Amino acid sequence: AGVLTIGRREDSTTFDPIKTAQNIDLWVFANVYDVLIRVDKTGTKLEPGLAESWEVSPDGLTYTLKLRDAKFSDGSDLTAGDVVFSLTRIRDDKGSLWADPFKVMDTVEATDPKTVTIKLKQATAPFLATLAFPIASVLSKKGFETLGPEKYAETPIGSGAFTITEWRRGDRVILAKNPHFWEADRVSLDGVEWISVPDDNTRMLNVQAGQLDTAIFVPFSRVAELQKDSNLTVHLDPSTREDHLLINHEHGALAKKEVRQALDMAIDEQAVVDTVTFGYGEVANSYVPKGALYYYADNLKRPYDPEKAKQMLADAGASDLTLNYVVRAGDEIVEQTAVLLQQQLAKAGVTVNIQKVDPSQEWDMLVAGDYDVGVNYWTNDILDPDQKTTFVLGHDANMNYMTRYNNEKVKELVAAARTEMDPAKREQMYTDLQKMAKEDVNWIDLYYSPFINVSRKNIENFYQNPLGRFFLEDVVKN
Amino acid sequence: MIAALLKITDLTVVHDDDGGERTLLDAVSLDLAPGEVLGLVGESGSGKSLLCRSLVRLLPSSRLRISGGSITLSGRELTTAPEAEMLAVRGGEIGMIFQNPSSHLDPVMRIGDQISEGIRFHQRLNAKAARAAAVDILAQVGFQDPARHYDSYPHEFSGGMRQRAMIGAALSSNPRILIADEPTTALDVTIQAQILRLLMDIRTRRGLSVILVTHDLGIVAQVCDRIAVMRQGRLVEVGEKRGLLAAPAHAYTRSLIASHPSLPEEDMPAKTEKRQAPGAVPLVDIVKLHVRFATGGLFRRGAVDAIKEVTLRVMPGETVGIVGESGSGKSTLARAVLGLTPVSSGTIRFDGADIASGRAVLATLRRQTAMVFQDPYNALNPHLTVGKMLAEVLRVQGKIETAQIPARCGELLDLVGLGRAFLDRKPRSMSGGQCQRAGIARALAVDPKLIIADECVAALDVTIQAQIVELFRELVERMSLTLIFIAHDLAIVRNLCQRVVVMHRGAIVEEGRSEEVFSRPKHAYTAALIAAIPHIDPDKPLLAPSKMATAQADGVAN
Amino acid sequence: MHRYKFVLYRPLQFLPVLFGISVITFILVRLIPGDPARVLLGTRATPEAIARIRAQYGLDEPLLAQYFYFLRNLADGEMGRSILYKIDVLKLIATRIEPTLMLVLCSMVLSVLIAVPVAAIAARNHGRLADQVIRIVSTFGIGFPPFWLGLMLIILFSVELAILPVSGYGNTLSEKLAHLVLPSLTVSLSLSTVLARSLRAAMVEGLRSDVATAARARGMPESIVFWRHVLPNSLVPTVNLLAVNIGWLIGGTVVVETVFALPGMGQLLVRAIFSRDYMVVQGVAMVFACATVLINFLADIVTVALDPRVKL
Amino acid sequence: MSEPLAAPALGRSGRFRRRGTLAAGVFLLGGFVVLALGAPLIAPYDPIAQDATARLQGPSWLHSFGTDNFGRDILSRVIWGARIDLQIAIIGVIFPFLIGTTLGTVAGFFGGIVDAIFMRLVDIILAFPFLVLMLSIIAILGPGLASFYIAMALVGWVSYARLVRAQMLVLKNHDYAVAAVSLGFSRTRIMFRHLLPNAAAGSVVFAMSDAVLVLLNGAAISYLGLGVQPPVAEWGVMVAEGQAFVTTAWWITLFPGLSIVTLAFAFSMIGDGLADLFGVHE
Ligand SMILES: Nc1ncnc2c1ncn2[C@@H]1O[C@H](COP(=O)(O)OP(=O)(O)OP(=O)(O)O)[C@@H](O)[C@H]1O
Ligand SMILES: Nc1ncnc2c1ncn2[C@@H]1O[C@H](COP(=O)(O)OP(=O)(O)OP(=O)(O)O)[C@@H](O)[C@H]1O
Ligand SMILES: [Mg+2]
Ligand SMILES: [Mg+2]
Repeated sequence: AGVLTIGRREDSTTFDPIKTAQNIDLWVFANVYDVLIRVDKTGTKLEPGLAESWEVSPDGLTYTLKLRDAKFSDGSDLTAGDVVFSLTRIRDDKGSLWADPFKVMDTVEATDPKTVTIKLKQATAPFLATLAFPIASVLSKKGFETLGPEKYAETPIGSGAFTITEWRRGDRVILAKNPHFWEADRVSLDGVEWISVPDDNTRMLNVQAGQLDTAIFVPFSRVAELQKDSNLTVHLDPSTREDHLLINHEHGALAKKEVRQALDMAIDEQAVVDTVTFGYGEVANSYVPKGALYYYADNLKRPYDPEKAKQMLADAGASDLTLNYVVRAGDEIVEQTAVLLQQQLAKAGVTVNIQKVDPSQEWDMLVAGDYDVGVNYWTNDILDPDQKTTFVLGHDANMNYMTRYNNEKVKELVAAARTEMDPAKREQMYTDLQKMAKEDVNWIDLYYSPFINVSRKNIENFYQNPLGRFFLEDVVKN
Repeated sequence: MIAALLKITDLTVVHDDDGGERTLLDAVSLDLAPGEVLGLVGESGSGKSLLCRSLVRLLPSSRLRISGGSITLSGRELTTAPEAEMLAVRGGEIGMIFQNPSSHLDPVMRIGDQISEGIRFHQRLNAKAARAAAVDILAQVGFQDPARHYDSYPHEFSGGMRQRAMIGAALSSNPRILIADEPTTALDVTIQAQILRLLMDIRTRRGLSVILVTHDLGIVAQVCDRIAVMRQGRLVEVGEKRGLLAAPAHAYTRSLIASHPSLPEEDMPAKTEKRQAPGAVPLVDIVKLHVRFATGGLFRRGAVDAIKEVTLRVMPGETVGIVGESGSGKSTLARAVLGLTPVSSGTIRFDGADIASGRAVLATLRRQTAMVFQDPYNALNPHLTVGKMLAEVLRVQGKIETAQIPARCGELLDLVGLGRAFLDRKPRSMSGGQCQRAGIARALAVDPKLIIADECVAALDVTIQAQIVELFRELVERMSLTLIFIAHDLAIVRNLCQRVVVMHRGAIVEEGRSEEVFSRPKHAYTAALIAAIPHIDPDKPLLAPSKMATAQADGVAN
Repeated sequence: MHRYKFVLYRPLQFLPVLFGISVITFILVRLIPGDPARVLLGTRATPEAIARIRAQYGLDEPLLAQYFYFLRNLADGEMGRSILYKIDVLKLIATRIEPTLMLVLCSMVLSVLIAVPVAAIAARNHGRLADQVIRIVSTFGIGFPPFWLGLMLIILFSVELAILPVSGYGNTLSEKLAHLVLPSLTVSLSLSTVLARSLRAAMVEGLRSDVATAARARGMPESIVFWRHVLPNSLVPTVNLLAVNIGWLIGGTVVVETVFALPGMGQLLVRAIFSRDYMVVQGVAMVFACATVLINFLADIVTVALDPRVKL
Repeated sequence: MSEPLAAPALGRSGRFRRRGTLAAGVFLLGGFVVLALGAPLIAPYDPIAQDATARLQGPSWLHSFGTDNFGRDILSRVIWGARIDLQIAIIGVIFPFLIGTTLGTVAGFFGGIVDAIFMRLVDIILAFPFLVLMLSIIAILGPGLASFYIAMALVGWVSYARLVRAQMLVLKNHDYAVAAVSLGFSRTRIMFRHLLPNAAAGSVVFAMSDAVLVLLNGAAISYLGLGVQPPVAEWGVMVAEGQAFVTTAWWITLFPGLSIVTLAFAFSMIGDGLADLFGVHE
C-alpha cells in the first residue's frame, strides 16, 4: 500500500503514445497502458500481455492474436476493436511519429471481439517485438472518440496497472492504482507520483531527506556516496544503453578505415569507464548492448595503444589529424567524455577541437554532416536488434546514424536479417554484422552502462528492465 | 536691561581634524533678553550658523564639538544637559527657522502634518486636536485658507509660502526663543519684506525672543534691537543697533557697512552718458518678443508666457540693467537674445541681422556675445581646469593664433584679478567669487561686443559683490563693451547701469534712465520693488504700512 | 488626483513595446539553428516524418505568413500550439505561471523585509561596526552563484535540519509557501543586498539631510526622524531599483526554478528554447514582457503615491 | 538616544574608509590581475592536464586546493581561470558601457523624437526576457565567450544608457552646457567633451556592480550548460561542473566559488570607493 514517489529529470510531455519519441514519456506509458505483448524483466523474452496467445503463419505474414478478458480504467471492456483502432492509428494518423515501423502492416482486423488478425506486406522478424513497444499501447476507441485527442492525451484511458488522476504539467504526473487492471492483484501500491526534479543534486537530496521514495537518473558520481547511506538502496540495473563515438566517414582522412581503426586504438575505453562512469560501466565491444538479443560477446576489442595508433595514422598519411568534436551542451557525461577523449587523442597526435552546442543544434549538425566526431548513446526500445541495426548499419534515411558509413555488403545483410525468420540463422547474421561493423569501425563503441536508480530502504522490488520499463506493479512500499 | 533669557558664555566649538583641532567658535559670549530681537551679522563662514546650532546642540558633523563655555536657558545649563532633556528644549523652548525652506521641509509629508507632528510630540495632543492647533498656526503665519493648505505638500507652495510654513513649524511647540538663520536670503525683496514683517508681528504677539542671522545689514537695521557682528569665529562687536551703525567700533564692522550697496541719494550726480550718433544701428533690437513654454503632460497641456510683447533696444556701448522679481522673465529674455531658447514670436536683431535667419547669423552672434551666468559653480564645467576651459574657448573661437593661447589665458585671468595660479585650478577648489570671475574671464575670452550678465552677483558676499561690480565697471570703460546686466538687486543696478528696464510677469513695465526710474518710479510695481529694499538707515522704515500694502498688492502672489 | 491620470493613457505606450517584442522574439527564435520537428522525432527522424510534422505546425510556410498567423492568433487571444506538449500555448502557460509568479512575489516581499531593517541598522550606525559588517557581508552576498547558494540552503535546511521541503511546489497555500521559503531566500540574498545598499545610501543621506535636521530642531526624537522622515524619502529611488530588478528576475527565474524543481515558466522557457518549441518561446516571452511592463507601471504608480512631487 | 546627534557626516574613519575602500578594492583586483598575467609562472600544474591517479583528491600539500574528477589541479585551474573571468568581467562591461553611454548621451542631449524612439527601444529591451535573448544568441552563434559578450552588449547597454540619459537631461540645462552653446561650441563637442565626462560618473560606478552581474550571468549560463568550451578553466564552469560533486568533493566548487565572490567583492569595493569619490549614488 502507499503511494510511490519517483523523482526524474523532466516531466512528461504527452500521454498520446504515438506523438512522442522521448524516453521520459515512453517509460510512464508502460504504467498506464498495457500492450499486447510485453517484454519480460530481463529484457530478452516476450511474454503475453493483453494478448493471451498469438500465432504466426508459416510465411510470416499473418499474425493472429487472442485477447484476454481485460478492462479499461473506466471499467469498459477492452475489445479487438480497440486494438485495431490503436494499431491503425499509429500507421495512419497525421501526427504519428511512429508510422514508419508500422507501415509494414497491410491490414489489421477484428476477426471476433477477442481476436485480432494482422496481415503484413512482407515477412518481418522483429514485428512481435515491435508490438511490445509502448507506442503500440492499446487505447480505448470509445474513450478517445468521446474525449477527443487533446483531452485524451492529458488524462488517458488505459488498461495498465495505474491510471492518471492528475497531471500537473511541469511538475508531476499522479497515478492511482487501476482497479480494473487484469492483474490488479499483483499491484500493491495505491498510486505513483512521477515528479520532475531537474537538478541532479536536488533529486538525490530529496531521496536522502526522505521526501521522495525513489529517484531515477542517478549520476555515476553519486553512487558511492548514496551506497553509504544506510537508508537507501542503489539499483544498478542492466540496461541496453551503449555510448559510442560517431565518426563522419565523409570527412577527409576519416574515410579511411585505417584512420578510424587508429582512432579506436588511440582511445582508452577503460579510462572512460573509470573516469566518466566511476567504474560502473563496462567497455563496449559491439554496437549491440551486452546481454541483449544476439549480442556477440567475443567480438574484437581493439587494445589501447597510442603509439601504434600514431604509427597507423602516419602510415595513412594523417599524422596531423585535426578533428572537430561536437559536444551536446548540458550533458555532463558527454562533456566529461569529450574532455577525456581530447586528452587521449592528443597522445596519438590528434588535435581535437571541442565545439559545444545546444542539443537541437547538435542534432542539426550531425544530420548535416557538419562534424568529425561526437559522442552519442542509444537505448533499445524493443528487444529485437533490427531496429537499432537498421538505424546504425542499414543505410536508411539517417545515413547510418549520421556517420555516412557506406558498405553495400553490410546493407544487404541488414535487410536479409530482418526477413529471416529462423532464429539460429538470424543470430549468425547479426554476429557477422557485429564483426563487420567492428572491422570497418562504423563508429567507436565506448561503453555499456547500467540504469542507476536509488530508493529508500522501505521500497521493495523497484526494478527497471534493460529496455527502460519500470515494473511498478511489483513494487511494495513498506 | 532685563535678566537674560539665554546666556552664552565663552562658547567654544572645535573641529577635530586629522591632525589636531581647529577652533571654529572662539569664546563667544552673548545674552538674549526676553522679547528682544538680536541681529547676528558677519561674513560668510564666520560661524553664525554654527552658533545657532550649538544652542540646540545640533552640530552639522560628528567631528565638531562644544569644547568649552556654557549656554544657560533660564538658568538651566544646556551644554551638559542629557539628550532627553534637549528633545524638550528643541522646538519646545527654542524654535529654529532655516535659510532654505525647500530643503528643510519634508517633500513627501503634508505641510500640516509637519507642523502637527511637533505639537503632538511636545504637547501630547491627540491627532484631531493637533490638527486644529496646526491649522491655527497656519492661519497665524498668514495662510489665507489654512484648512486647505494643511493638506498641501511643500512643492505646491511658492518660496515665500514655504518659508512661512517653516516658521509655522518652528512656532508649533510654543518656543520662547526663535532662531532664524538667514530666513530670507533666498527670497525676493518683496517677499523678504513680507516675511520680516510676519516675524515682527509674531514677536509682538507672543513676546518671543528672536536671534536673526543675516548678512544683509539692511535687514538688521530695520528689524533688530541689538546687533552682534561676527568674524572668523569671534564676536567682534555687539551693541544697540543705532549706536553700532552710527559709530562702528571695529574695523570689520566699518568695512561691512561701507560695502553695503545702498540706493544712492537722489542728489547723487547723474552718470555720464555716451551720446549715440543719431543713425546708429542698435546692437540688440528686440521687437514684440514672445516666449511661451509648454507645460504639463499629454492631456493637461498648458503654457507659460515667460516673455510677453517685449520690445527693447540696446545701443552699442550702453549699459542696461534689467530688474524684476524672480520668475519675471529676465533670464528667459537673456537666453532668447543669445538664441538659446526658442522664440514663439517676434524678432531679435543682432547688429542689424535677424538671428532667426540662419546659422550664419547665429554663428556671428556667438562670436560676438558672451554670457555670465547667475550660479558661479554651475556655469563652469567641473571637469575642466580654468586654463583648459579658457584655452578651449580661444581655440574654438579661433580669433587668435594657437601659439598665443596660453599667454592670452594668463592675461584674461589677470584682467579679472584672479592671477595665473588659477590656470590649473578646477571649480571645485575655488570659492564662489573666484568661480564667478573665471566665468567672466571666459566671457571675455570671446572678445565680445556684448556681455549679458545674468544675476552674476546674487550668490556672493557683499564684499565680493562690490569687487565684481567694480570689475564690470572697469571693463565697460576700458573695452567699450555693451553690457546687459540682470539682477534683482536694484541698488547694484543703480550703481552700474545707465539705463534700467523693469520686468514684471514677463512684460516690461518701466524703462528709462537709472536715476529717473529709481527716484521717480512711474509704475507701482517699480515703486514696490524699491520700497521693499531694507535700508541700512533704521530711520527709513521698511515696514511702513502704506508701502507694504502696495508691495503686497502687486508683488506677492500667494 | 490628476497626478494619477497617466494610469489611463500609459497603457497605450505598452502596445509598441509589446509589438516590438513580438517581432524580435519571432525573428530571434527562427534564427536559431535547429528544427522543432527533428527534436520532436528524436533519433528516429526520417525526412518524410519531419516534413509531415513541419506541415502540421505550419513551419513550412513563409516566415511572413507565419508571423501574420501569430499576430492574428494574438488578436484572438491565442498563442498557437506547443509542438512539444501538443496543447494550446496559453493553456500551457496557465498551468505554469503560478509558481513563477509566487516566486517573484515572495522574493520581492522577502527582499524588502530583509533590506529595510538591514539598511536601517546600517544607516543608523553609519560608520560604526554594525554598518561595516553589513557592508562587507552584503558586498559578499552579491557574488554567490544562485545555483550553488540554493543547494547549500537545501543541504542545511532540508537535509541537515529537515525543517523545510527540499524542492517542488505544494498543493495548499501553506504548503506552497513552505516550498517557496528557500527559493525566495536564494533570490533574496542577492536581491536584498542590492536593495539594502541603495536604501542604506539614501538613508545615510537622509539622516544628514536638512529635512532630518529640521525635524530634530523641532525636538523630534531620533525614531520619529528616522521612520517618518528619512525612510519615506529613501523609498522612492529604491522602488525603481526594485522594479528594474524584478524585471530581470521575471526573465531569469530559471536557475532557481531548476534547482528547486519549481514547475514554473522559467523551466518551461528553457526547455522550449532547447527543443525549438517556437510558439512556447514566443508565448512565454510575451507573457514575461507584459509582466515586466506591468511591474514598471506599478512602480510608477507607487512612486507617484510615495512622492507627491512626481508627475508622470 | 545615546548620541547627541545621529547625523554624523563622514568622520575620521569615514575619510579613511572612503580612500581605504577604493584602495582595498584596487589592491584585490590588482591581485587577480597579477594571477591572471602570471598564470604560467604561478600555477603549479597545467590547468588542463589530467591525472588518472589523482582524481578527486582533497586539498593536500601536493594539490593545495585538491583535484577534480579528471585529476586536474584545482589551484592551477583557479589561477588560469582568473584570465577568463577577468576578461569576462571587463569585456562584458566595456561594450555595454560604450554603447550605452554613447546612445544615452545622444538621446538625452537631442531629446524630442530621437529620445522618444530611444526610450521605446529601451522599454522593449527592458521588457524582453533576458534569458530568451541570451540563449537565442548563444544558440545562433554557438556557445562560447564571443556569443556571451554579444548578448551582454545587446542587453547590458540599456542600464548605462538610462543612467546617462537621465543625467544628460539634467546636465544639458545646466548653465555650463548653455554656456558652451553660447560660446559657439559644436554639439558633438558639447555632448562628448563637456557633458559626458560629468554624466559618466554614475555609469562608471554602476559598471563596477555590473561587472559582478556579468560574472554571475556567466555562471548561470554555465549552469545551463552553455558556458565556455571545455576544457578551458573558468570559475563559473568549474562551479557548475563541480555541482555533481558538491556533497562528496566540496573543494571542486568551493575554491572557484570563493574566487567569484572575492572578485565580485573587489569590484563592489571599487564601486563604493568611486561612488564616494564622485559623490554619486547607485
Ligand atoms: N560640517 C562641518 N565640518 C567642518 N567644518 C564646518 C562644518 N560646518 C561648518 N564648518 C566651518 O565652520 C565655520 C563656520 O561656519 P558657519 O556655517 O557657521 O558659517 P556662517 O557664518 O553661517 O556662514 P554663511 O553666512 O555662509 O552661512 C566655517 O569656517 C566652516 O568652514
Ligand atoms: N524651460 C522652461 N519651461 C517652462 N517654463 C519655464 C522654463 N524656463 C523658464 N520658465 C518659466 O518662465 C518664467 C520666467 O523664468 P526666468 O527664468 O526667465 O525668470 P527670471 O526672471 O530669470 O527669474 P530669477 O530671478 O529667479 O532668475 C518663470 O515662470 C519660469 O517658471
Ligand atoms: Mg550660515
Ligand atoms: Mg534668472
